Amino acid sequence: MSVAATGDGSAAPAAELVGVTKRFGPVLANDGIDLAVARGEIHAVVGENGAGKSTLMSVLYGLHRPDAGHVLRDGKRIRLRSPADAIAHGLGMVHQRFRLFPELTVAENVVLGAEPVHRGAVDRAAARRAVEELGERYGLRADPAAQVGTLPVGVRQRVEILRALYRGAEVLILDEPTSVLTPGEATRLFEVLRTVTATGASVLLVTHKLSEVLTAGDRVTVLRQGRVTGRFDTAGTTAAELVQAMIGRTLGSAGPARSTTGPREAAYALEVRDLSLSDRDGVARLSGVSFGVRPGEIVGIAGVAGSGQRELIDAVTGLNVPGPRDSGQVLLGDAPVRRGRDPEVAYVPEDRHGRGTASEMSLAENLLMGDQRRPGSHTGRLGLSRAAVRARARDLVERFSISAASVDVPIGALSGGNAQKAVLARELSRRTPVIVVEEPTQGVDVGAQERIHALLAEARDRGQAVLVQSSELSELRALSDRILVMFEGRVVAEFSGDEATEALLGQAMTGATTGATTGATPEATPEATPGATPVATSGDPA
Amino acid sequence: MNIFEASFLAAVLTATTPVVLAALGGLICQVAGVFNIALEGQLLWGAFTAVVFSHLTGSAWAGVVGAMIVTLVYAAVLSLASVTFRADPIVVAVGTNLLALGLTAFLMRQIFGSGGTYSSPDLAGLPTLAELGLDVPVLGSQSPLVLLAFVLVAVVGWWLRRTRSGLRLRGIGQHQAAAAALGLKVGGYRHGVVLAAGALCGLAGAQLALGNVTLFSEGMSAGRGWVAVVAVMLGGVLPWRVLLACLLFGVAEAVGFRLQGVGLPQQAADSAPYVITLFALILAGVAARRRPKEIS
Amino acid sequence: MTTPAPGTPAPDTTAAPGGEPRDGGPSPGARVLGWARRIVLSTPVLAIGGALVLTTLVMLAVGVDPSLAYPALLRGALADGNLEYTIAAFVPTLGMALAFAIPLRACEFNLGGDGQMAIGGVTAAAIALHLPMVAGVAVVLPLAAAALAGGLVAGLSAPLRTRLGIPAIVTTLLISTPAVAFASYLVRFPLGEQGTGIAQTPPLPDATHLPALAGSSYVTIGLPLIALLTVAWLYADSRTVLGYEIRATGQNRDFARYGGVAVNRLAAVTLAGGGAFAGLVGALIVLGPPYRYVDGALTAPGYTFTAVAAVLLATARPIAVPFAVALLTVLQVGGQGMEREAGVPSQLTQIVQGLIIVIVAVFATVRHLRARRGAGA
Amino acid sequence: ADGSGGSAAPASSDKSIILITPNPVGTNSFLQLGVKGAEAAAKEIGASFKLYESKDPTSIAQNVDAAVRAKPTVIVGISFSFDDVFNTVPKQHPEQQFLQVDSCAKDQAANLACVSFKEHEAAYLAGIEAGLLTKSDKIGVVAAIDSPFVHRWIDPFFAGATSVKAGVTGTPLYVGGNNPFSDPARAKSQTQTLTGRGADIVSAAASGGNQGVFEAVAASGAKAFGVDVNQCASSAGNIIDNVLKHVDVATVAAIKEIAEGKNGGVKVYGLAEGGVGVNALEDDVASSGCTIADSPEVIAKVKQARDDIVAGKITVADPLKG
Ligand SMILES: Nc1ncnc2c1ncn2[C@@H]1O[C@H](COP(=O)(O)OP(=O)(O)OP(=O)(O)O)[C@@H](O)[C@H]1O
Ligand SMILES: Nc1ncnc2c1ncn2[C@@H]1O[C@H](COP(=O)(O)OP(=O)(O)OP(=O)(O)O)[C@@H](O)[C@H]1O
Ligand SMILES: [Mg+2]
Ligand SMILES: [Mg+2]
Repeated sequence: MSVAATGDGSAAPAAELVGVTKRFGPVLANDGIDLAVARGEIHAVVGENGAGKSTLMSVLYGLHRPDAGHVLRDGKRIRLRSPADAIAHGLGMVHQRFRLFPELTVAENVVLGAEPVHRGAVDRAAARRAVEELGERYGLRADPAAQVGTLPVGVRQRVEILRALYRGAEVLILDEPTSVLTPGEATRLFEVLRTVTATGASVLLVTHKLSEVLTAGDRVTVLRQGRVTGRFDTAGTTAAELVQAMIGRTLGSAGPARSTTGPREAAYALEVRDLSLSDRDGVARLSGVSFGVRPGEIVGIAGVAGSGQRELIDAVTGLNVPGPRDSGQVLLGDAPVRRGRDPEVAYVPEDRHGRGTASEMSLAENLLMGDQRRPGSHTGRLGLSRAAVRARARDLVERFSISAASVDVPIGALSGGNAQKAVLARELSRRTPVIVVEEPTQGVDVGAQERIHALLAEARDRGQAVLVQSSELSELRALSDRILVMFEGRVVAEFSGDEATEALLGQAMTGATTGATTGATPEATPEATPGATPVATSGDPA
Repeated sequence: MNIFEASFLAAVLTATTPVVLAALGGLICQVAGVFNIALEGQLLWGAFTAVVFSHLTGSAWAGVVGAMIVTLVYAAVLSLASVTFRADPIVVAVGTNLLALGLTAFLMRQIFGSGGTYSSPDLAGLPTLAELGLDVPVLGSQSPLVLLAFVLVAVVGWWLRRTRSGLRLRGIGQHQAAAAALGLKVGGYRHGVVLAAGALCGLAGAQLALGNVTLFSEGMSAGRGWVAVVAVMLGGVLPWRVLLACLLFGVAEAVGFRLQGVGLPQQAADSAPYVITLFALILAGVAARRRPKEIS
Repeated sequence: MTTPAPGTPAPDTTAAPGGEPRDGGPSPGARVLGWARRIVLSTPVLAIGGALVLTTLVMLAVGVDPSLAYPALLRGALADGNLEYTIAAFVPTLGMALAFAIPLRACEFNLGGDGQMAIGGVTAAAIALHLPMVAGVAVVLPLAAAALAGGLVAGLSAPLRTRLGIPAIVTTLLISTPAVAFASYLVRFPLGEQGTGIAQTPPLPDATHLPALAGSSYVTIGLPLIALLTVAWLYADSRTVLGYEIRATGQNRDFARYGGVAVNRLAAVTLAGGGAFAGLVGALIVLGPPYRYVDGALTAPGYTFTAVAAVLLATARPIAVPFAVALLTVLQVGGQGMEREAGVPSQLTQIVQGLIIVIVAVFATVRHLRARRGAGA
Repeated sequence: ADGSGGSAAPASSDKSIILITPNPVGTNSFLQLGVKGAEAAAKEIGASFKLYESKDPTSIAQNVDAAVRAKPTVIVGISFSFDDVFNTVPKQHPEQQFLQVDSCAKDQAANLACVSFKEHEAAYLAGIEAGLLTKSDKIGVVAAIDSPFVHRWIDPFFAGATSVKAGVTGTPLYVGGNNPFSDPARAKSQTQTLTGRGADIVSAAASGGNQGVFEAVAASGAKAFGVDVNQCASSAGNIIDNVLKHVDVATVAAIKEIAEGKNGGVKVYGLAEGGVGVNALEDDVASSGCTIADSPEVIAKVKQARDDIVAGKITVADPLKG
């Protein structure tokens, strides 16, 4: 099947995948997929976790060789034996987990592999100029001399894009680029992508965020279990249609109902009193934070990255390393939180690879962590009963519908969404009085998002106190009974779930409502402009 | 005791040169993300082959070149096993170290007809710099390889910082998958550095057997390759820091020698370089803890 | 994995023992053949076979008759009463293997076994010489003290690792040489025997000698002791919470910390635990024949390094550690027999060992990679 | 044979000799001499010869046991490292003959013969030479390790020197490190340390490292002493003399006695017995290659001292007994 290009009629698609099939052992990750990307378009690819999106992109970038099918570039069949071939054919890829060299500078990261050389040495001045010029042209500003490891996530992603552009990429593949970005950063990214497509380049965008697809994309291809189940022009489609194609059904109403019956006057299950923390170097990270979460309540935390959320959560879970100028208290009921990790606080961390799982250990062993010292079903007569550990894991796999070949596979072999579900399963099943969740649905498909939200609401309704941190304002609004906004280590605003609009939240996140804007980064302000529509239409090739 | 007297500095230079050369090999592997602990065996192998070639040809320089080539070939075992077959380089290195110990002792009996030490007035040693016309204090009494070692430190430093292949090598060490995704031949680079490290160890062995002394003696590497490994651990991926670590060790050792002369027990002198290095590490660690950290 | 319907437990294929298909298995004969094939093609067998082929070539090249050398090697390790020496070398090597393997499970490299062993040995000697001993328990106290001392020496590396971030692989190595030198100093001077040529302590009192088993002074209670401790470690590693936490720490420190594991304490526990084994080995050597601390005698046989090689050979499978140790010990002790009987220089055994290690490492990875590729299930 | 084993004589007779060393023979000239002696003895009495090299105390015991099983005419163990084993094993095997060279088990059995040496007497004579020849009045010894036994080459050497020249100071340095008996590079730099501080005579007792000592003195214009055998040829013109220990001679004699049925007993070889000495005392000193040949007046003094020691007028203190 060939797909008609919507581009300038005569020309062949910039890139086209024809009948691509890719198997991993028994798994048919891609099953005869056809996909064409027209010149100058942003083409979105959506689908459930494990639908085969990353695999397809890897085929296009020469990382995987397809078992069947081939790739066309500008209508000509090309052979992709390695990423080097892909690069040579003007393909560029930005992976979800960045592939940067942390100890090299921005300029070095950008030019590495295609360095300008002057008299035997890398021409660093030319490299710097190239970064500056590209940054200028596409609005991708990054200090060429900065060490990449010290940069915030959003800037690192810019470096990845710069790198692809520097190599003359005309088809840019981005795998879940926004799942690690703040809303402001995401907005900025789409502005950049529009500038890029305006020059005639194309973008392939893998994402789980349907709103992005509809606002930023031109066309969208939907995958399900390795097959194409829908192709749409974004102009003529709705989220519901996409969801239908993705998961074969429609989603329920707009998220879980907010608690109305919550025991508003009950004692706090989690209380933070006048908490001030500084890091090892004595820099203040939190200043006088106070709030409480009652049983049967979900409290959301919003804020631009680096506003103190991470430190607050580390303090609440007991994980933080005490700094030299700490004061204040974190109370669980009446007792102060236990240092190390308080077993009474369930915690779903943002970084599921680095913190939430040990990727080489089995799913069963991953599901045990945190509970290993509790006398319970996993304990045999003389210690840890493997049978019991596995039985317990199977039970969780079933209850939380985690899809895995067995509980003995390394958790690293699970797809991102399933790994996330495993972490949630582990933490929620512990029935602790307090649950702390960071970025509950990062990198998770819409179907799973819905289930995760439902699970959190369920926990709330059981009377657990839930603290949710998310960079998705819509998610916070859908879930939370109350939303706290953090800025520069303080809680600067509090909204009830009903009154919080994205405009209000966005404004508060810049520190604007309190007047405490002294240190506000200049770039933070425009990013958080409420209701900003990120997509410019100027580059639309139609 | 004047630690700046010429003989002291000369002793430090002599003692450190083989270690520096081997450590440079370890360093470039480290930069590429290969933990190379095969230096000890390769150093021994280099010393042995240097003497064999010098013995066969009557030329010390033939010994040096021969040692570099043969040790490079020997390092191919490590490079094939760990890069091509992706075996654990640490395990393979343990094996090749043992192999070197056995093979040199064994071949020594085959070639020279006896175990122990082989030395002969006919065995050509490396000339001193003074003999080559560079008659300056301290350095004059050293072999040209001493000078070369220090030049190489600078060259490797420049190469890693400034050249295309150096930059790529650093990238490979920091994030292998990323480098591969950029189309770099990661395996090729790794083969390259492991083999180059072999050649450097050959050079180090040649200096030990034909520069420091003019003979071969069973097991004469005597732990110098391990010192080089420690120096790489201390110095990380910066050549000048690795050089510093080697020199620290060499100075501590020379000071220990001298302290023996004033009645310190041999055991204390033996410990001195290790204890001093450990303290240097602890001090550096404490200082790093104090220093405000960059955000990362 | 294509998403199975929610609620359907995934079929547990990898859990079947030996990976045999469950339904309608093959005939018993075919099964035996299958087993035989699997054993013949297993990594250790292939690796040893490969190493033997190469070694035979070396022997032929230098004019040694393999048909004399190999039987001599086996006899040297296993026959003619040599078995007791093999056991005598197996015990300390296995102990040192644990000294390396225990911290390794938490991803800490203990390369300082020599120092820990020397301090353990000298502690045992000092206590045996200078504390009045009640018969019966006289042997227990030096053993316990040696384990404690070895544990303390290794434990020194823990705060350096957790507080200053200096890797244990560096500090254990750096501490080892001074520790050996200190023990050497003690037996040379304060504890040394007068009027003898070597630095050694006087003979230890009879009550502190390790009780011999089976009429051989070389096979002592050290063997059952180390065997018991090995089983205890294997059990603890796979079947206890502590073992689970140690493994998790080794796999991902952040994850373990997040799971409430006191990772810093565990680092100290595993390092000290490893050191305790090294110290114990020191005591076992000193309290066995010739019943004294002879300077250099503990480190000269190279138990520490053989043990490291054995653990690495076992490639992260604890159960394989004793077997790898046994293999290397047989080669080493047998090599001396081969030298005595067939006049084959014992360097040849070093060559064989080196070859085996390299080849096993290669085979193990190739299999591992193939297994990974196959286990897409 | 090359020291790695094998038979030296056709095993035609039923006589056999097994020699066990405490360490690999390798570079150790002392052990090489022992092997040489035992081989010579085997040839003379028509016995087969086998060499068992040990690596550590455990393997010493193993080799002794293996030797006992082989039931040779005599089992020879070299050095004090056999003290412990030869305390017990000969008693358990009364029909087997044993010979210990260079030391004697404390609890000597009737079937154990011992041969030991007074190498300190020879070292004292070398010290006299050094005392007479030093110009800087600074001399030194580079030894492998600091063990009591090694002091037999150090303390009497210095004592000999001060006996002829009161102002001489002697400094011992030890090679140490990871491989003290075979680290010529370290031995060389130890020697350089000594010569750098003014020593003009350095005695080598560094086993495999001796060659390093010789190289260092050659480069700095100092002089050295060799050990055990005549090492003068290995660095012509730089070696004054050697502290000789005729292990081979003594071993041949002791083995022949045992073969003739004279068992047990202790034989001590000192200057009087001609078991130790210096090349200066040998008849062929002129052709020895040793520089002492150029100093007849020193040789005369050495001969006098030898006579005094033999006559008991001078007693050289044995560091091992001190
Ligand atoms: N290298 C691999 N080996 C084995 N199976 C793989 C491999 N890569 C992907 N798979 C499997 O192929 C299927 C598709 O995976 P892919 O990563 O393409 O999904 P995805 O659509 O990107 O999912 P997500 O939304 O979670 O990122 C999954 O079942 C996955 O487990
Ligand atoms: N069954 C498997 N066996 C081996 N590797 C796998 C398997 N499934 C997935 N992978 C690999 O793991 C990686 C992660 O899978 P997936 O694409 O689902 O997540 P992702 O989107 O790349 O990352 P995230 O987990 O952060 O969402 C993939 O790149 C794939 O190559
Ligand atoms: Mg993906
Ligand atoms: Mg994903």
